[in-house]
Amino acid sequence: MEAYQIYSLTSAVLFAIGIGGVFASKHFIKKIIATIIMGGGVFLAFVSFAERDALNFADPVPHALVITGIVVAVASGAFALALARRIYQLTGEESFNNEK
Amino acid sequence: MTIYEVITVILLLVGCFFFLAGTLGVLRFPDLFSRLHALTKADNLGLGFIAAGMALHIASPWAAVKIFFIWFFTLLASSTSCYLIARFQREQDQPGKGKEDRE
Amino acid sequence: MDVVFIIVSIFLLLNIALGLFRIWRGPTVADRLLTTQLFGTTGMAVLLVLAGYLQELTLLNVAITFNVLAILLVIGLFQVWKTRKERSDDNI
Amino acid sequence: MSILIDGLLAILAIYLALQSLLAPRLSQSVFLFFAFGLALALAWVRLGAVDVAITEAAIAAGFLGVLFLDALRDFSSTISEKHNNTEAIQSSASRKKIKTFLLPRLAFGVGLGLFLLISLEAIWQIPQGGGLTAAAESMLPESGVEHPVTAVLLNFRAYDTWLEIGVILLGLLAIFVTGGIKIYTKPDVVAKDPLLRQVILFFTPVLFLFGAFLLYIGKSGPGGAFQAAVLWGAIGILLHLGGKPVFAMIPRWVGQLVLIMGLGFFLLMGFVFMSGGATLFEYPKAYAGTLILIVETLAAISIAAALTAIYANLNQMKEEPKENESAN
Repeated sequence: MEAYQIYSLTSAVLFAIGIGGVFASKHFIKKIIATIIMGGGVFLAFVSFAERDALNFADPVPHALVITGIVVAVASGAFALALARRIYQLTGEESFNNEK
Repeated sequence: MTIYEVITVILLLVGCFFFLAGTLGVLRFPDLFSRLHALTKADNLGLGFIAAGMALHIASPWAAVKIFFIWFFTLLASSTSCYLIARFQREQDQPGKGKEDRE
Repeated sequence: MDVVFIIVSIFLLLNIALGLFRIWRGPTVADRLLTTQLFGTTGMAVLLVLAGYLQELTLLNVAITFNVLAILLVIGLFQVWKTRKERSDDNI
Repeated sequence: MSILIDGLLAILAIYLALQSLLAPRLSQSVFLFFAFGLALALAWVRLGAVDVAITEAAIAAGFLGVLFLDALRDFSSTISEKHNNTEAIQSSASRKKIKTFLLPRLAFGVGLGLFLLISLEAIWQIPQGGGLTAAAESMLPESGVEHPVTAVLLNFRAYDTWLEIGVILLGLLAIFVTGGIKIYTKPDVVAKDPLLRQVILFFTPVLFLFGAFLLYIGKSGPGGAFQAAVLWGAIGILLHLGGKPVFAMIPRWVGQLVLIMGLGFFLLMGFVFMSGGATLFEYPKAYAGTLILIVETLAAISIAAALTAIYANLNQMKEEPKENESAN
């Protein structure tokens, strides 16, 4: 078993954990963390395939895409945090309470 | 195996010993302050030994400077956070007793 | 020689895994913080060992980045406690 | 033998991700999330993606970490999830309600398991395409830099990087809109502590120098604009926390100029060369290296300013409703 295979399997598991967390966890911050974990899974898949396709060096295009992706994840994560905190300030809610 | 490699291996093993000591301390010590003690002293010493071993192994002056700075910054950050954690805990413990086991 | 590096890095990773117990058990918030400190230091050591093992000096830059930014977390933490204390809500 | 490291690292990453979502308390899950970032960075080191590892280190250990810590100030400490559940169970006195409570949960679990299986299968079966390594390698001499990732980021796929700066700015604007544009007041919590003040004083030049080093080394090795930007942004955050809010001290138009500088110069340069007959973001080969360095520097300053502004804005958020209440 190659190293990249381990990591690509891990990436699928991480993505599943993230998607489960987005749906199952209630608190805003946990939902945000879950989306970031999901993103981490996707990036791991990209980088592991870059390692598979390596010649003299690992495939640079996925690496560049992943760096860009991390930046976008940061921007969206920061925005999500701002939204969550704003909702908490205005309503005192820490999660979506649809049941009530 | 040259003499340098032997020294590297010895330094790495000593470092590992201190890391193990630190982790055991964190797991087994009874209260927070002794755990802090175990962590911030033993682990940083272990990191120092490992850093010395790796600097010897890599054997490039520029890398050695970098490794020294890694160790130095870790010392700074961990001592600062140790101070903060200890002070936080002390301030919390002062007003009333029996707060330690709050879950 | 390589075997030594691999064993050492596995040992250090196992150390991190052991430290997770403390995050789980607590009992106080401070214990959990302290364990993240453990992760940081041990992770640094793993990075150093890997740098020697792979002969990849750029890994040292990764370690320095971690290190330099650790201070940001420390100060952020301090602010959290201060605000919490002002609100007399001492349980993070 | 070294496969053991990978296996252990993978298990650690999965475990940390799982625990950070299952942990009963907010602080726990945030700290476990930092540890997850560390594990991911180590995984990237193992996969040979040092650039990504530096970026992850800068993000997980630095920026996102500090944002999450800052968010911890707002939310109440004991996470209410467990609490809510027990309440829900208690309140649903009849069995029927519990059943309706369990059924979606079961369906969710099964669905998630299926999804996991499908994605594992899909990942396992991805065909070996060969990737773009050969193409990148053959074009590398024309890009003006020696490091392939930097070449892709700033030359071959420069529009990605350009839009990346745009996305950060967009995030900043969205945060402005969410929280209202504020004048940055002086937070003096950290500044009062003498030790922390010294630490800030010591680390500010270190951060600047190391950021500049990463920016310059990006030409020939792992490093580059974004990593440098996070480090420089950390300077802004430290100054902000140390009672010297950068954006409050400079004139407003200067701040705005700094924010759009990277985006603007990038685009301007693209258009200038386009008027000379090149495609968008195609540099003349002779100056490509220098131009890339200039673009990177300006982009790094812009991103750093944007990150500082994001943090400063989020850091102020708590204070606003109090003023509203007193005004009412």
